[in-house]
Amino acid sequence: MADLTLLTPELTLVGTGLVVLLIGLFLNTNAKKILGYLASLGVLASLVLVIMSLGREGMLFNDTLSFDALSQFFKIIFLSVALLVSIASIKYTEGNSHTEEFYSLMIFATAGMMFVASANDLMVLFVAFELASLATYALAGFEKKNPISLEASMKYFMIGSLSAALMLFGISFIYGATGTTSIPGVAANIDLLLGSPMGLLSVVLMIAGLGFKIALVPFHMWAPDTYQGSPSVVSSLLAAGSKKMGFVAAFKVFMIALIALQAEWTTAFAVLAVITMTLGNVVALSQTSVKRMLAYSSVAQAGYITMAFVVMSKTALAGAILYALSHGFMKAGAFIATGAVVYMVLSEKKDSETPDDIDNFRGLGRRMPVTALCMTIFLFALAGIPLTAGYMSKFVLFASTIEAGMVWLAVIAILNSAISLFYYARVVKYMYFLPSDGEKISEPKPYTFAMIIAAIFVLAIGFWSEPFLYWAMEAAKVLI
Amino acid sequence: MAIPILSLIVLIPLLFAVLTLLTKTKEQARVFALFSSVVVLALSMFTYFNFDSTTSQMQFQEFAQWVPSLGINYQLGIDGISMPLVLLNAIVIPLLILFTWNDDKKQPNRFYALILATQGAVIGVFLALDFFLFYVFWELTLVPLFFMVSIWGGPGKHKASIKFFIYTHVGSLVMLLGIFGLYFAAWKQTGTPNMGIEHLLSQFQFIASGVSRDLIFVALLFGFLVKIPAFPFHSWLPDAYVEAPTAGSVLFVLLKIGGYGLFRVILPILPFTPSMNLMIAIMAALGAVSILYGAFLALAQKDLKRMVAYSSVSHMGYVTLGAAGVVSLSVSGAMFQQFSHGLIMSIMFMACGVINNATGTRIINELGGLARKMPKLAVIMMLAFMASLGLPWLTGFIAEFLVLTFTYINQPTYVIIAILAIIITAAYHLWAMQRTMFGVYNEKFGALKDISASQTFSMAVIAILILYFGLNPSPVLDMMITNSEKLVSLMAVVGV
Amino acid sequence: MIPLFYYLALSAIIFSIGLFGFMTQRSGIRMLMCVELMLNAANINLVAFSSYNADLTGQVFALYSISLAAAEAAIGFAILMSIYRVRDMIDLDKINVLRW
Amino acid sequence: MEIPEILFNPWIRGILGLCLMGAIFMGAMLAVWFERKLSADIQQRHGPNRVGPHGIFQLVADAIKLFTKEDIIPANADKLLFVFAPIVLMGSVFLMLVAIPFGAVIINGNTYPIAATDMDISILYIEAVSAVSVIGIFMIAYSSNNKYSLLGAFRNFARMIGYEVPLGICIVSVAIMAGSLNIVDIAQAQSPLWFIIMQPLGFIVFFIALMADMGRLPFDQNESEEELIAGWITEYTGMRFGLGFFAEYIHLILGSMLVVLLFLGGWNLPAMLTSNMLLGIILPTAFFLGKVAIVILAIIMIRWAVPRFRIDQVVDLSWKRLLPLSLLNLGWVILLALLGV
Amino acid sequence: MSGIIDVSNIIYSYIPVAIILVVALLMPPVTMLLVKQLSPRSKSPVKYETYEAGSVPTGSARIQFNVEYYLYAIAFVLFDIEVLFLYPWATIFREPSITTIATIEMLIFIFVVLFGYLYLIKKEALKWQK
Repeated sequence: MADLTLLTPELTLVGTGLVVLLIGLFLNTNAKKILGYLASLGVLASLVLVIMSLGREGMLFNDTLSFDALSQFFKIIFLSVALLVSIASIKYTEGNSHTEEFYSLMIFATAGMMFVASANDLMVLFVAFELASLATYALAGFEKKNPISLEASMKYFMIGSLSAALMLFGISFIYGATGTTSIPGVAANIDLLLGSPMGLLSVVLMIAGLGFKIALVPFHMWAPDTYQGSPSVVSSLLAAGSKKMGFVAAFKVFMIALIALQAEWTTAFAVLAVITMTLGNVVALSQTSVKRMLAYSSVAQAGYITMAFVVMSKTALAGAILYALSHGFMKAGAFIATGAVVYMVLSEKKDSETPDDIDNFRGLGRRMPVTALCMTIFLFALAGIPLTAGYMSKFVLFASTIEAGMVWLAVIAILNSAISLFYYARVVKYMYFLPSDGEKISEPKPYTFAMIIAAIFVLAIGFWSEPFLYWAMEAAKVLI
Repeated sequence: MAIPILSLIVLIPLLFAVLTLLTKTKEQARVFALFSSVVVLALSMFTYFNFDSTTSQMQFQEFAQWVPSLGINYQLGIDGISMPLVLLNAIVIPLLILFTWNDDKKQPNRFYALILATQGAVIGVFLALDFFLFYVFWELTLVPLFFMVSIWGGPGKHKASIKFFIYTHVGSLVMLLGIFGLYFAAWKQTGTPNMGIEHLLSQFQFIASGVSRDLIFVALLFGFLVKIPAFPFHSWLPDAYVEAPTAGSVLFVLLKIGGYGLFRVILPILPFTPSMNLMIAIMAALGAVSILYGAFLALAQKDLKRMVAYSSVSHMGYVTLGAAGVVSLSVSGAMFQQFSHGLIMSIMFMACGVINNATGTRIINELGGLARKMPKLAVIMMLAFMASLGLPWLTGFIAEFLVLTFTYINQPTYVIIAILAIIITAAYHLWAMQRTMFGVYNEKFGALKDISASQTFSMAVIAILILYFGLNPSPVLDMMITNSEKLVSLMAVVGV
Repeated sequence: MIPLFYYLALSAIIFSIGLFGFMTQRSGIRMLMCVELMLNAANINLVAFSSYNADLTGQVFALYSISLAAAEAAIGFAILMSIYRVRDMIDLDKINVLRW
Repeated sequence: MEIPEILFNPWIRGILGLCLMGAIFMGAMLAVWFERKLSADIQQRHGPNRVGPHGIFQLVADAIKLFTKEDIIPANADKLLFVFAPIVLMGSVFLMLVAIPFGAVIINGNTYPIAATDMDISILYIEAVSAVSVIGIFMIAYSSNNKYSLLGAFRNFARMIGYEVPLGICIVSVAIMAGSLNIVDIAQAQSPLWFIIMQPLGFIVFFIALMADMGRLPFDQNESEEELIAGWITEYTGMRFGLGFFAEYIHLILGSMLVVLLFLGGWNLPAMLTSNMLLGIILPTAFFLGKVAIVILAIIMIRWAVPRFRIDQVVDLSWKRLLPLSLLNLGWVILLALLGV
Repeated sequence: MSGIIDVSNIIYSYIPVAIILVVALLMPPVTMLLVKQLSPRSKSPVKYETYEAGSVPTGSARIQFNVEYYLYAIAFVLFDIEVLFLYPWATIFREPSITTIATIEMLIFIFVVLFGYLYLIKKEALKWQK
């Protein structure tokens, strides 16, 4: 009998989701605030359980789920993001009669991501991937009366389902050639795939399918629309959580299952990485919507992480994994901060069409000091200013590129990160150095709380990187 | 070491920068800033008096593990190269704060916080003995200066700040590439990661591939040359210096990290670069051209501050040239030029600021006869001008003399080019001096008030220091010579 | 026995039709239908491979993917319905408040 | 005793299937006549009594009439769909028939069903192809371009999806008890004890759901003659109408067979009665058909005894009553199975 | 019934299906062909009008669905697929080696489905008139 206790974090989380949904059915709208606390508590409990299980390894359910350093690391990312989002959403969902749906969908999405992290079988991977995706489609369109939110959700859904179809088609070929869907099994039988034209086909399909989720450049067009249109807390979950899920899936598919076909896919990833980071950064320069800017920045960041597929050294993977963690905190925090601003703008002007416009950030340093400070930290971290999480992970990732002798790639990445500083700094300038006519306002506490937690972690990873780096290295060992 | 004194010197300004940010009024902010800078001054003086200038070893070392798996440590230390520069910063910053004591700046808390942050970051660069830490502080200098220019700057502040940012950021990123290269080469060599500057520099010679040694060297050199700035990479400097507020310009002047990098990083690895002679020639040429080119441009300027900025380019050429002299005294001359230049230019920019505030213009042709209305300013400014053009008994003379004389041993051609520039330098200094301070008073300015007491005090202290170190350079020059001898001895190993 | 190639050809054709439709159609419902076609093409593949590999995994996978497709369709319809309620149409070309 | 090898040839079995199809045709005709007569009796009138004894050839006359009526395709109709729709409907109904056994011969412990084919998953197959008929009905309604038709089709659609789920769950309960999805195995499994006794609740739910599935009154919201003219089939005339009408009756017969097969013991008789080869074929089959006839009778009587539901009542009944009940039945069956029954 | 499937058997059992399918597909066209030969023909525009119980037809017949239908459709699609999972389970349920674990797993599954059902009821998604 397998050790089912390994599954407790997931079970706790799913249980919380069900309980939240159930309780929510019997509460009236005013009392639904408690659901937010309940959900946050459940996510926290699950997070604690994962942290407690660090170092334990095992397989479950006929080896379809594997619990190792990699999966635990990514679960920590997902749960941390979920925790931040669920705390911040306490304010966002206040007075909304659909609170229980929001929280349960969010929790199910997180559970899906966690199962992706643990998947050791393409079938489980796909199902969990879809679980997370489906929940996030609905979350993106959570504001049912808001055409922009619906549009975001629609685009996300269309592209997401296309990517699922591509992925499934690719998996079907992998299965057909190797006769198994188990990830190590595929790796063991890879000779069968190598000798057939299906090999290349499946690689292409998998890159496209996962590329949509990760928002690599030719497949990225949904991301800005979706991140801009969705509620900020949801964008935060999408950019910080869902995208990392794409990465962990890609790690599993390419680094473990299809490693023997690397000749086919490294070049593709190299090209994609370069295009992605360049386009993301360049387009982000001209955005006036902060959420859209963050979306493009997150496209660019995906490009950085993708470099790990090109370099494929242990350091690079550790860097990418650490980057995933840092980016989780930075992006989640930045979106939550934007969410706080949007919340503020909407509470002042009900019918504002563009509540996340950069003009609304004018003088934020005076109007919402905590939000502005945290946002500054996140933005600087995203830009890779030293002593933040973003710098540390960029450092490891870029350094590994040079270690592998791919100076050109490092040069491009570094130049890109130089460009990126501009659009981040612009927001900071608006917040601190441009005057505003608004008064100082009391900041929404749950948002602030979530932001502060994220900021603390962003700084902690930057200052005290050793343990995080160690975990990332451990996780990378699973892959290589 | 009981008290981590170097850490305190670095961290106090940074900490106070945050505290200052939180203050509400101008009074609080300036008191906080002054307090912090005075403490730093006291600590630096303490360090200085306990400093052993007869050895080139690192002193007051501090060490703590940071990210062991990457070989990154928290490592600080001070030697003859960094001591004068730390001292320069510690002395000028409190004076700068005094100088701006009565200014009506918007958002004073941020203003003073940025000054302190710059101070902490710059001193951090000087003291860091770990490349990671070094780079962290190096990048950190960028942020406050960027904001300084883009908030309190002149009409062209946005363009200037962005230009400054792009240039130096690209420069430092290229430098980062070099650091990475060095780091991994050394990692492969020794089998353990280590980011220590001394460690990496000592490993440089063991890198097998000559091409990658060259590449690493060029990448590092590029980063420093941009920051100095040397001739083809200098164009950010005039814009940034001119558009910055007075305090910002002074901070730029104190930003001696580029030149520092030459001595700390470039010279120790220079002998082991395969194309060493070419590199030396490049550095010397760039230095000489900077001197000449800066001087020519300064001559052509109508704006007083812009003229001073170009003269700064010209002066920094001596640093590059001196470093390329690879003789112990030329190198010390270059180091001393950094120190001296910091003092002289601080006064010059303060004076420009005062004049601009008083008259509302900096166009040389519109000014004139200021000495009559502002005698105190005129006296101090004249001293600075004289020092700047290299009058004997003042600091500028010693530096330029050492550089030119001793570089001549190895690089006669370039020195001759540089000497040509001396005449031009003298010409534009005297010309500007005469037009602004003497000549016919422009009546449209009406009755001008002379500089205030705090301004007089701070400018006067710096002027006295210029005089003092001009007469008696040994307090700083000795330790510089000790260190440059060590640097040059490395070259002797290879047989230069 | 029908050669495997026929199944693969069939699924490739269906997949291509779906992909083509997805690219060219602008009605939300039709795009959704095209995605379903693509998913089903993959299912054909899975089942065909499953029987040729003499292994049941593919069929089980197909079963899962069918149910996922259903869930996806459900969510898609829900979103389309909401859009219809707000904007009275589901033509994706005209839903373009967001753009760069 | 050996069975000739030739009987296992799939082509031969296909022909057997065609024969069964013919039989069902006849049955459907009979059923129409039966219904007319019975309804007339219930309403105390004569019903068809001119053509043949007791009007038994009335349907032949009707068929001749339908054949000679003009074929009208409305100008507004979608011509292609209009022509193809009945094919889909008929196809669905006929394909159901393939998997339904009329009886079985047991020789040497092996069961040989009297059916066109013997598949492992016949019950699943039947459910699947019967669902296609919804599409046929919807095509008919949509192609006619008539509001009444479309309304009827919508209602049909809402009703069908409502009853498909409880129907499926009841079938699952039966499958658990029989341990197979093969309808022959299921029928055989009821050898001593009919499933109606083990799961009466399941039977009730299944019966109601099946009636709804077949569109029999009180569930003929797709037709609702009084409100929607003839509902989905309003625009169909002559033989085109005849095909749709006929499909409904075939559906009725097949549905009744399903009830018998799944709950009422199928063709099973005590073994001694079927020891003789000939008897072993004829008796069970006759027994089976007799039970089917009774079920049909019941369904027809219900039609004339109960008024039609409103559409909201229909969906409420399925989603809020039958679905939980069917789940309850499933739980009951699981319990029984765990107890080893 | 579990285990590896013998494909050839499956194909044999579907040959009759194919035969009947062909017949079923052919029957309506053949019938209509017959009708064409037998039936009279007289054109008149009124005959080809849409029939709306005698009154003059108005407007397009392609009316929009009432939105309730979609809700039911969504619910149906989900529940029907859930039932799909019950079938394979039902067939192996009787195999003694896995009965307990299969029951537990399926009960969890049904519990989750029930949960969704409860949710639908509570949200009044299954109410015809809202």
